[in-house]
Order: sequence, then structure tokens, then C-alpha cells
Amino acid sequence: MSHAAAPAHGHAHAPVLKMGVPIPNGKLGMWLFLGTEIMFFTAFIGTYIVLRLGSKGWPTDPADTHISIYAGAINTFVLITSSVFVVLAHEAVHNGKFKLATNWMIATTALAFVFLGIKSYEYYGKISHDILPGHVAESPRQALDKLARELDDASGVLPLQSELNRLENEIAATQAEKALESLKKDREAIQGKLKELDPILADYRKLKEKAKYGAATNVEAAKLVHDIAPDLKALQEKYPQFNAVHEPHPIKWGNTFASIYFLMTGFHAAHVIIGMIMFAIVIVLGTANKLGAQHAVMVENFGLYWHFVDLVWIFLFPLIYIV
Amino acid sequence: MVASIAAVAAFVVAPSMGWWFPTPGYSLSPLGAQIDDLFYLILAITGVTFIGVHVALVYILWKFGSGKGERGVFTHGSHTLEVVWSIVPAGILLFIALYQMDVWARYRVKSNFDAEALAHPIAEVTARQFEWRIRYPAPGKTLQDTPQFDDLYTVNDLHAPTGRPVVIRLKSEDVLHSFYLPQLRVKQDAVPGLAIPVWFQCDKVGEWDLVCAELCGWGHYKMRGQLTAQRDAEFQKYLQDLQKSQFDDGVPLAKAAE
Amino acid sequence: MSTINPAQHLGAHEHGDAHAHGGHHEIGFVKKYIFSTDHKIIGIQFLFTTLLMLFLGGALALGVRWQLAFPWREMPIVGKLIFADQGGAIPPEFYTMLFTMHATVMIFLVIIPVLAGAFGNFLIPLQIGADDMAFPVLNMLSYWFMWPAVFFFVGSFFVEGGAAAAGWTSYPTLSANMSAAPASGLGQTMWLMGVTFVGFSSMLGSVNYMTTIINMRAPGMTLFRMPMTIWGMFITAILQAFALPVLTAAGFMLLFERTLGMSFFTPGGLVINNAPATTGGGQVLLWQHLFWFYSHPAVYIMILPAMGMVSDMISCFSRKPLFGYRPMVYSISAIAGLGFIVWGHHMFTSGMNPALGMTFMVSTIMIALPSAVKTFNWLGTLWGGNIQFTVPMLNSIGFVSMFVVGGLSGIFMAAVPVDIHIHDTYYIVAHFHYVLFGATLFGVFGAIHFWFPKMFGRMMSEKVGKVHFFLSFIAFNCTFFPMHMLGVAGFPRRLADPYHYPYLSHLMPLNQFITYSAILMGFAQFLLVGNFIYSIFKGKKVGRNPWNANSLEWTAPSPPGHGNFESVPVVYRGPYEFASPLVSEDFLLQTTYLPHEDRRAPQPAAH
Amino acid sequence: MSEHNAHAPAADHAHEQNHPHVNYWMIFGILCVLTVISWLADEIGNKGLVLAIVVLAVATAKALFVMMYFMHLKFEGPWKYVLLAPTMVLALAIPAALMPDIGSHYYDFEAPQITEDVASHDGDTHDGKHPAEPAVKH
Ligand code: HEA
Ligand code: HEA
Ligand code: CUA
Ligand SMILES: [Cu+2]
Repeated sequence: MSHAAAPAHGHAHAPVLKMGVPIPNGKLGMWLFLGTEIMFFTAFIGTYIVLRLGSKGWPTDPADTHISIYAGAINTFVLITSSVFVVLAHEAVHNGKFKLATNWMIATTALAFVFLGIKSYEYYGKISHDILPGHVAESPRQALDKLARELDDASGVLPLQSELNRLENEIAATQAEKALESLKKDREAIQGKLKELDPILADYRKLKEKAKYGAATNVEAAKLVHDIAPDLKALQEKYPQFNAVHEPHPIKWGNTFASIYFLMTGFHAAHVIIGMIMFAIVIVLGTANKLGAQHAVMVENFGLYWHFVDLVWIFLFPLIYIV
Repeated sequence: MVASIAAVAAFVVAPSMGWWFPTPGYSLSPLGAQIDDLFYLILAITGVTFIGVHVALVYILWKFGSGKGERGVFTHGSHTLEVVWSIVPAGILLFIALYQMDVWARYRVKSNFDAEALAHPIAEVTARQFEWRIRYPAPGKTLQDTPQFDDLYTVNDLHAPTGRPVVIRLKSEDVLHSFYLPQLRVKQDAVPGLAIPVWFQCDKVGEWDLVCAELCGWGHYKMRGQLTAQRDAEFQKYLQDLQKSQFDDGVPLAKAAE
Repeated sequence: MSTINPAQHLGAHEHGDAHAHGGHHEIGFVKKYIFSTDHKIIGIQFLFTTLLMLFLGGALALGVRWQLAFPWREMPIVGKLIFADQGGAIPPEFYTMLFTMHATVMIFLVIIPVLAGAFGNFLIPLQIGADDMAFPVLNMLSYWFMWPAVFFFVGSFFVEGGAAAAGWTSYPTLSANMSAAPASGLGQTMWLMGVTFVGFSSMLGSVNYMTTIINMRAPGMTLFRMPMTIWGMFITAILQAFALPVLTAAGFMLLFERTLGMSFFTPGGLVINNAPATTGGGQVLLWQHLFWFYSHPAVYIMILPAMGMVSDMISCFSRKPLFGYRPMVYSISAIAGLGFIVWGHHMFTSGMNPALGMTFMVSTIMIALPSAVKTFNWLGTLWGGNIQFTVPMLNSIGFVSMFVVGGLSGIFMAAVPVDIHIHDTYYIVAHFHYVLFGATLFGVFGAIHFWFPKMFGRMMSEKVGKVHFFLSFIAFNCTFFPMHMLGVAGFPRRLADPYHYPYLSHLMPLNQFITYSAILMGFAQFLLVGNFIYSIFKGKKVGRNPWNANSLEWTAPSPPGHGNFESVPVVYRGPYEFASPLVSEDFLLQTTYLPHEDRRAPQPAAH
Repeated sequence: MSEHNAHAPAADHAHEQNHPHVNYWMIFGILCVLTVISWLADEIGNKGLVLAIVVLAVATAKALFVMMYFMHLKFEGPWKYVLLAPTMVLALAIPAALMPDIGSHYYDFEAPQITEDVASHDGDTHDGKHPAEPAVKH
């Protein structure tokens, strides 16, 4: 880099004595920024690798993790395709075909939407199985406890019960006639609601009791986790309000798995969204016929950024979905 | 300048003022003594460096800052000098680095521990906000990883036999703490999720400090324990007394803390 | 602006800042001084902000000192106001907030932004001969990203539970668990947000600096003609760019661990504050590794620019070329490179694998080598010079002296076995105040006096400056030198009441002495601020080059106008050609063209 | 960097910019094939280390193609090495340095996931998890 001071030759205007590397500032800045981004994702990926290796028995069974290699592979394909589109957009800008460039950009953005769509489908799968950080039961015992808790929540009894208790207390404390009257009315309403729930209560309590006290040892708990599934199914068939209850399913290291999964894919998705905002700028310029040769560096930078997003995914795909 | 003289003076007077290694001023353990020796060695090396650099600095300032306004010497450096003052410190530094490896290995590398002591830790020390919970095995038994019904418990009161290496299993129940025996020059963080064997040897009978040296919350300052170093026979007797006091009515108190 | 543009000549004004030139419009006050994109204004904004924060951080430190000297005694002046229910004494949980936020403010809002933000911004374009930064708007953003951080840090004192209290290192699980300490609720979360914001600010800054330094140098400004300041800034920017993202990532992880129930750092089964067992499968040491992967390079971020500036000042006031310019550059780079592989020395007692401990010990000790080269080259520069004891020079000498003390105490700690005893004692506190305050901050004091004329076109008072230096220097040493003794005596840091331990109780008088010195030192800083503010309005006016220095900024007007230089400077030599036999004065500007000089220099531009 | 020479004449243009002609669709094809390979490697039933090495090697190859052609690194000056080499070294160094402490354990690691395992792992195999209904939706 220290060569640069050669006298300029043959130009009529001021000598070009450009120091540094022969690329525009914007592009250099983008590359440096991508360097920082590499370190950013390195921290996440490194964390994932070492936590996983240090954790004796990471969940890999798709039945546990609800990770589908197909979704990942399709998304890889989608991103690779979008990378091609971006580079074609840049090429088009370079050749002065701004309309074409805009179209490629639109196509890229569309693929970004597809990517996010598939991603949300995957997220939805995780959420519906409650594979969320801090929610996963890691041992049979925890799974049963969680089941009991969720049964309580779904039954709708607990809030009514506590509301009832509150009213009872208030009634006991209140002196004023008028207020007492209305409080009592409230109490009746709640008692009515509880009565309505009565038929399900017996079934639900039985199941809950079983989950809570049915197993004394870890081994029994592990057995009970299987055995209780049909009961739950039966309850859910009878009373649809229990559909929100998740089948007990202990996953060892499941919380850390879920954390790292959402962390890495989440930050990647955030980068995708930022990329889409960049593309939106180009598309707006393009549709307003304002895209010009002066935007070549900008489009190139956006493209570089997008390729980086693609690169991250290229590593996330095998690391999360396959290994 | 003046400050440098004061600094040296401060080091000279410090021991007599008690501003020096914690009472009694020398380490109670053989390993700690080696740490002290290393400290003095490094103090000598850095002391010479410090005095050398400052003498040179003061001399230069006095000689060339005289305000005579002579034009400075036009030189961009000296290759020989650069080499000299790279190689010499490099040698010294490398010496320091290699010389102390051994002490470190003896302190931390498990295979260098006294095998007997490692196989029979005297106690499990579990740190929690803001106290040290100590679990001894029943007299004559070996400490198990999981609590046993006949284990003995104390809080903040660690006893250990003198004159031989002993090992404790260090754990934490909530946040980071640090097991610090200043008079023995022992320090080891208690890490949630890890069970760390720590060895030390106390050669002097007495009651010594057990300090928590890692910020563990608002009560960090009061997480004070005590190490009672006693002769082996007394230590055994202490355990027996402890057992008696914990199990005297014949009904085991499975998990009582004192 | 990398071509020579004759039109630039139109912009020639002595005090061109206020005037429009070329086709520029008059810009309003807000645009010019507040949301300015001019690197000089941004630099000065950073300087004002960090000076302000220095007082905030200092006030917090004085709170710490009060408690250590007079534990549980009523705080003078403010005690009754803040801790009415404690009888005016500092409660222990507040003590933990005090030192946490003291360090946070000092590191993230004072030292890093004053070096990179204030001087980096002000000096980089001026010293490399550019008209501004590569990305002026990003530059402005990097300043304004500091304010949310200020808001979070300061605001956290007023939220339920108070500010973060897990130390500036924020080790989990104390910092990860919401119920581990009274203050680890919202306050800790805000701390993390604040750190994320300063992280963004530094990251934007560093990309900007690197691009500017690589690509916007004036013609002839080869890499090895750059002043050491620029080298310091450049290497610092690289450190920031590669180390900071890791901290940001770790910060996000901790944030999500606290707010979204994720688990990276907390193992399962803990019982924290009698709360039910935690779930998860994280590992505590992971945070420490990630944190120090940033924060060790960060300590060099906090000193390399100061080293650069000090090299400039020492050479200038010795009236003599810098001794060993290239070795200086190489040793800065070596410090930076080694700085990436020594982070484990903060974890010697943490339960780290002992084999790693050995590795980290060797690399840590070897980092003293490039530091030695630097130290001796400074001495070499002074040797045979025509030394002028100006205020910048005094502070620079103070820097060298204090850096040696702080660096040598680092050797004790780098020696693992010794660190076993002194880790987490006041020995560490002494060490880092020597390098952070003793070295860096004195370097900054010098730099303020040195470049003040360029910033404001006026001089700061030399007399007051000297008094400030000597007072600070003496009070500083009285404050922090005894801490070495405390450390050897096994006096743990971060302890609200050390005298709870009988073996420390005889150290109270020494602590009181330290506190008195600290108060003196604190008040000495009013001299600096007074001098600074007074001189902005009333200082002696000066021309372009009051110190007869060589580098490019001294060829621009004081203060430089918009676009800095009247014409693009062309550089013919390095910045340290003092006492050159080629000319009769004892300085030789980088831009002076000497036809007979045998150098591969570009011819002066034909215009 | 022989390819560098090929573009030297173009450098005279005012608006030079490296403007290589790459057959992007061919690269695209290669990337797709590589993706399929890593998918197949899994499908065939490889496990553990072999699988990890294969898919990571494939990923690295893909990354190289994207960087060389899509990001035009193949056509850039030597600055690319200066910029990327340190990043790569650090990116590999972090996991490597974390490995001895986090990826393996010198001291006993006492997570409940491990301790409970010991207590409950008598005869309870993993494949018997869903006897009643096979995992349906994932
Ligand atoms: C500007 C900031 C700065 C700088 C430059 C340094 C420089 C160094 N630091 Fe320091 N350090 C900190 C800021 C800094 N540090 C902070 C903030 C902490 C505490 C964080 C916390 O826990 O809160 C810390 C903590 C810290 C520790 C951890 C201690 C512990 O917690 O137990 C260690 C251990 O090795 C260490 C070592 C060193 C070394 C070896 C150097 C070397 O770079 C020093 C090299 C310089 C010299 C050696 C002097 C000049 C050389 C000569 C004159 C040549 C001859 C010398 C010999 C032959 C020996 N530092
Ligand atoms: C650049 C960094 C920097 C600087 C400049 C300082 C400056 C000072 N620091 Fe400290 N300090 C740290 C970085 C720094 N510090 C760090 C990183 C820690 C570790 C924290 C941790 O453990 O997590 C620490 C911890 C620390 C401790 C240990 C606390 C403990 O472990 O319990 C102590 C104790 O004495 C201390 C004291 C001081 C003092 C007296 C000053 C003095 O130099 C300050 C002098 C005062 C001023 C410069 C300002 C003057 C202000 C006034 C006169 C008040 C007027 C007020 C207004 C007008 C608002 N600091
Ligand atoms: Cu426990 Cu500090
Ligand atoms: Cu460090």
C-alpha cells in the first residue's frame, strides 16, 4: 500500500494520487463491516459448538427438535438463488440496465420473503410444541410437573378459584349493604361458571393428580411420561379446551438447544430483514426511475451484504439441521 | 522522580507497617512459600527495571532539559540498540514465564495432587449467598459426591488437619464465589456447575481466615468463614464431636445445618 | 477527496468555520454544532461529553473511597439526601452499584470515547490530510449512539432495585439471574443495553476510522509516514472491529438469558436466593471467556492511542525525531496481536483448565516485550534532545513513568502462581489505575493541552496546567501506590466493608490516607476544567503552528475550517523531522518541499 | 494471482471497476449440487464425526464459491488477504480456545442433565419415547 505516491501521468487535470486500496470507500467500509459481522456470528457459532460438545447428549432426534432438513435445504436453495439474483442486479446496474436491475431486486426481495415464510413455518412448529427457551422439560419429572401446570392453566379453574377467594375475603370484610349485594352477585356468577366446569373437573383432576403424584422415582416418571399420553389424548378429545396442553416430552439440554437455535436463526433472520430494507431502497429508486450509474457502488455493497447473509446460512444449515 | 524514590521507600517500609503479606507475614503452606518466593523474585526483577528506567529518565531529563536550547541530535534510531533491548527483556521474561510453570502445575494440575488426599477429600465446601456450607463425611468414611445420611454439616467453619496436603471439593449453589485463604495463598473460584478439587496444606495450628474473594452480591463483604487448622488427632476428635452433636438423640437429622 | 482539486482553494479562510465557501449554504446552529457531520465538531462534542462523564465517574469513585475509609459513616453533603433511611451511610448494595457504575462510566463513557471518539475524530483526518472522515453521517451517529448509553447507565440508578451491581465484568450467574441481587433486575438489563449502544458507537467509529486511514490519506502520506497517533488509532480501530462484536454477541446472549429465558451461561439446578432451581444448560465460564476476549483487547484500546499521542508529544518537545519509528509501529502491532491471545490471564483462578492457564501466562508475559521496546524508544527519543518542559511534555513523561509502574505490576499478575494470591485484591486495582489513569489519562491531559490550540485557536494556560499536572501526579501516586501494599496484604476488592475481616482492620488508616489523596486528586481536576473552559474564551490566540510541530494538522488554520485544508496537502516525509540538518529551523513540516532532498517524493502538484 | 494480470489493461478506463464475466448460473448449479451432497450425506445415514466433517467441508466449499465469484473476491487485489486472514484466524481461534474449558471439562461438570441421567437411566431407552403415537408433525 505504500507504493501510491507515483506521479500521475498524462492527464490534463490534477494528478490522481490516490493512497490506499483501489476500491471506493463505501466498498472498503462494507468489507470491514463484514469483518466485524464475521466475528459477531463467530461468537454465536463458537458458543453453539462448544456448548453442544460440552453437554453430553445434545438433542438431535427430529422427533425431539422438530427440525426438518427439508425446510433447511429448501431455504438454502432459496438463499443461493437470491444471491444469484442480487449479483445479476449488480451486473445490470453496471451495464446501465436499470429497469432490469430493479426487476432482479424485486425477485431477490420476493425470495427473501419466501425464506422468512419458511422460517416462520419452522418457528411455528417449534412454538406449537413449546420448544422454547426456558419452556422445555429436561427430565421426565419436569415433564410431568409441566403437564400438571399446563392442565391447571387450560382448565380455567384456577383464576376462577382465586377470584372466588378474593370475593369471599372481600365479602367478609365489607360492611356496606350496597357493596355487599353486588359482591354477592359477582360471587354467584363465578360459582355458576365453576359449576359449568364441574363435569370436566373430575377428569382433569384425576389426570393432574396422576401427573403430579403418580411417579416416585425417576424411572417411574420416565415410564409415566409414555403412559399418560393416551389419557391426555382422551381428555383433549372430550374437552377441546385442553388442546393447548402439550404432550409431556422431556428433552435433555432442550432449553439450551432452543436458546441457541432461536439465537442464531433469529439474528440471521434479522439480517435478512435488514437486507430487505436495503433492497427496498433500490426498488423504490428503480421504480421512480432514479436508479443510475452513481448507485453502482451502493448496489454492489448491498449485494455484498446479502451474500454475507447467504454465507452465514450456508454454515448454519449443516450446523443446525444436519450435524 | 521524587515519586519514584518515594515508591521505593514505600516498599522498604511496608513490611514493618503491616502493609505486607497478611499476618504472620510468611505463608503457612509450603506451596504458598513458593508463591512468596516467586513474588520476591519478580519484585527484584521489576524493582531493578523500575529503578533503572527511572534513574535513566531522571538523568535524561536533568541532562537534556537544562534549557540550554541546544539543537537536538538528529537520529532516527539505532538498530543495534533495538535488538539489544528486545533480546535482553525477552530473555528475562522467558525466564520468568518458564521458571514458575512448575509451581502452577503443582497447584492446579490434578495429576500432581497428593493421590491419597485427592481420593479422600476432607470436606465438600459449597458456597452460597452468603455463607460457606461445609459437609464432612462421617468419621472413618470417604466423602461421596452425593450427600449421605450420616454426613456432618457446618456453616462457615472449616476444620482441617495440619502438616499434610488436604483436598476439599469446592462447589457453588448459586453464583460465583471464591475460596480464599490469604495466609495460605490459596484462591479458587467456586463455579456453579463445577466441582473443583482444591488442595492446600497448613503447617501451623491456628484459626485462619476464609474469605470470599469474588463479588457475589450485596452481602459479598460479610461472607466470612474460618479455617481451623488442628493436629490430625484433634481434627478426628472434632469430627467425632460434631457427629455426636448432630446425631445425639439417635434420630438422624438428615439435612440440618448445625 | 483523494485527488487534488484546485477548487479547494476557494475554501481558504483563517477562521473559515463560520463562513460559507464555494457553493455552501450558511448552516444553522443545530446542524453545525449539534447534529454536525464535521469530524472536528464531533471530536469536540466527544471531548466535552467525556470530560463531563469523567466527573460523574470520579464522583462515584469518591463514594467508593468514602465507604472504604469511613465505613457505614454518614456521607458528607450528599449522604442525608440519598440514603435518608440509612442515616446517610452507604448501604452495601449501593456500594456494589457504585464501583460497578464507576468502572462502567470510566471505561465506556470516558476512556474509550475520549481516545477514539474525541481525539480519533479530531486528529485522524487532520493528520492524514483528509477533508473529513470517509462516512461523516456514520460518524455523527457514532456520537449520538453514546447518548442512549448515557441514558441507560445514569437512568439505571433511578429504577427499582438500582443500577447494575455485578461489577463491570458482569459475571453470570450474578448478572444473569433476576433475583440474584437486589439490583440485578432492570438495572442490569439497562446496563447491558447501554453496553450494546456504546458497542454500536465504537463499531461504527472503528469501521469509519479504518476506511479513512486506509483510503483517504493525502498524496505522499504512505503508511510509514503516518504519525504514531494515527498508528495508535488505526490499530485500535482494528482491535475494536474484531473484538467488539464478540462482546456485543455475548451481551445479547446475556440479555436474552435475562429477558427471554434462554440459557447460555447458567447451568441448571441452581438455587438462587432461595428461588426455585433454574433450568437450562449453560456454562458459567463461557461468559468470562467471551467477555475477556473483548475486554482484554479493550485495555489496549484504552492505551494504544494514548501511546501514539504521547510519542508525538515527546518527539515534538524533545525537538528530535522519534527514536525507532518502525520498531514503535511494529511493537504497537505486536501488542495488538498478542493482545488477542492473552485474555485468559483474567481467569487464572476461575476454574479454567490449567493447561490453558499456562498458555495464557506465557503469552501475557511476552506482551511486556513490545511494551519494553516502546518504553526504551521513548527514553531514546528524550536522549540527546532539547527537552522543553511544557504541560503536554510533563504529562507525557508522567505517562511513561506511570505506564512502567502499571506495566511492571502487570508482570506480577501475569505470573499465575503469584496471581493466585493477588487476584481480586487491591493489587489489581492499583495495576489498572496506574495504566488507565496514570498512563492513559495523563496522556489525554497532555493531548488536551497539546491540541487545544488547534481545536479552539487559543492556548491553555501553561501555569495552571503545570499546577494541575503536579497536583494530579502527586495525588495520583499517593492514592494508588499504597493499593499495591493493600493487595499484597490480601485486601480483596469489591468489598463494602473489608474491616469485617479482622486481618484487614489495621489497614483502615492507610485507606483513609488514600481517600484524602483521592479527594485532593478529584479537586485537582477542577483546575483542568477551569483552565479548559476559561481558555476557550480567554486564552491567548495563536497561529497555525504554536508548537513548531511537523505533522499535517499544524499546516491547517487554527481552528481549521470546513474541509480542513485550503489545498490538498502533499506529503514529502515522515512527521518527526525535528532538528533536521536540511533546514535551519529545528522543525521540518511534512509538506515542505525541498527540491534537493533525495527522496522518492511526488513533485508538487502543478497548479 | 494470475487472474489479476488479465485485467490489467482494463485498469486504464476511468470507470474501471473490476468487471469480470462470470457465468453466475454455473456457480449456482455448483452450489445446488453441493447442497444436495450434504443433504445426501445425512440421508445415507452417516453419523457423528464423519457427517460433521463432510457437511462442514461442503459448507466451506460453498462459502468459497460464494466469496470468490458472487462477492468477486477472485478479482480483487491483495487487500482481501490482509482483511480476511486475521478474521479467519480469530474466527477459528475462539472456538478452539473455548474447547478445553467449555467443550470438554477438566473438572467434574455437575449439570442436572448429567446427574439425573445417572439416576434414571436403568433400562429406559430413547427409542421408546412415543409408544402411543409416532411423532406426527415436525
Ligand atoms: C490500559 C489498560 C491496561 C494495560 C495497558 C494493561 C497492561 C497489562 N496488564 Fe492489565 N489490566 C487492566 C488494564 C490494563 N492492563 C485492567 C482494567 C485490569 C482489571 C480488570 C478487572 O478485573 O476489573 C487488568 C488486569 C490484569 C490482569 C488480571 C489480574 C487479575 O484479575 O488477577 C493481568 C494478569 O496477567 C494483567 C496483566 C497485564 C500485563 C502483563 C500488561 C502488559 O501489557 C504491561 C506491559 C508493560 C510493562 C511490563 C512495562 C514496560 C516494560 C519495561 C520497562 C521492560 C522491562 C520489563 C521487564 C523485564 C519485566 N492485567
Ligand atoms: C479509566 C478508568 C478509571 C479511572 C479514571 C478511575 C479513577 C478512580 N478510581 Fe477506579 N476503577 C476503574 C476504572 C477507573 N477508575 C475500574 C475498571 C474499576 C473496577 C470496578 C469493578 O471492580 O468492577 C475501578 C474500581 C475502583 C476502586 C475499587 C472498588 C472496589 O473494588 O471496591 C476504587 C477504590 O478506591 C477506585 C477508585 C478510583 C479513584 C479514587 C479514582 C480517581 O482517579 C477519580 C478522581 C476524580 C475525578 C477525576 C473527578 C473529580 C470529581 C469531583 C471532584 C466530584 C465533583 C462532582 C461533580 C461536579 C459531579 N476505583
Ligand atoms: Cu461469596 Cu463473595
Ligand atoms: Cu488483560
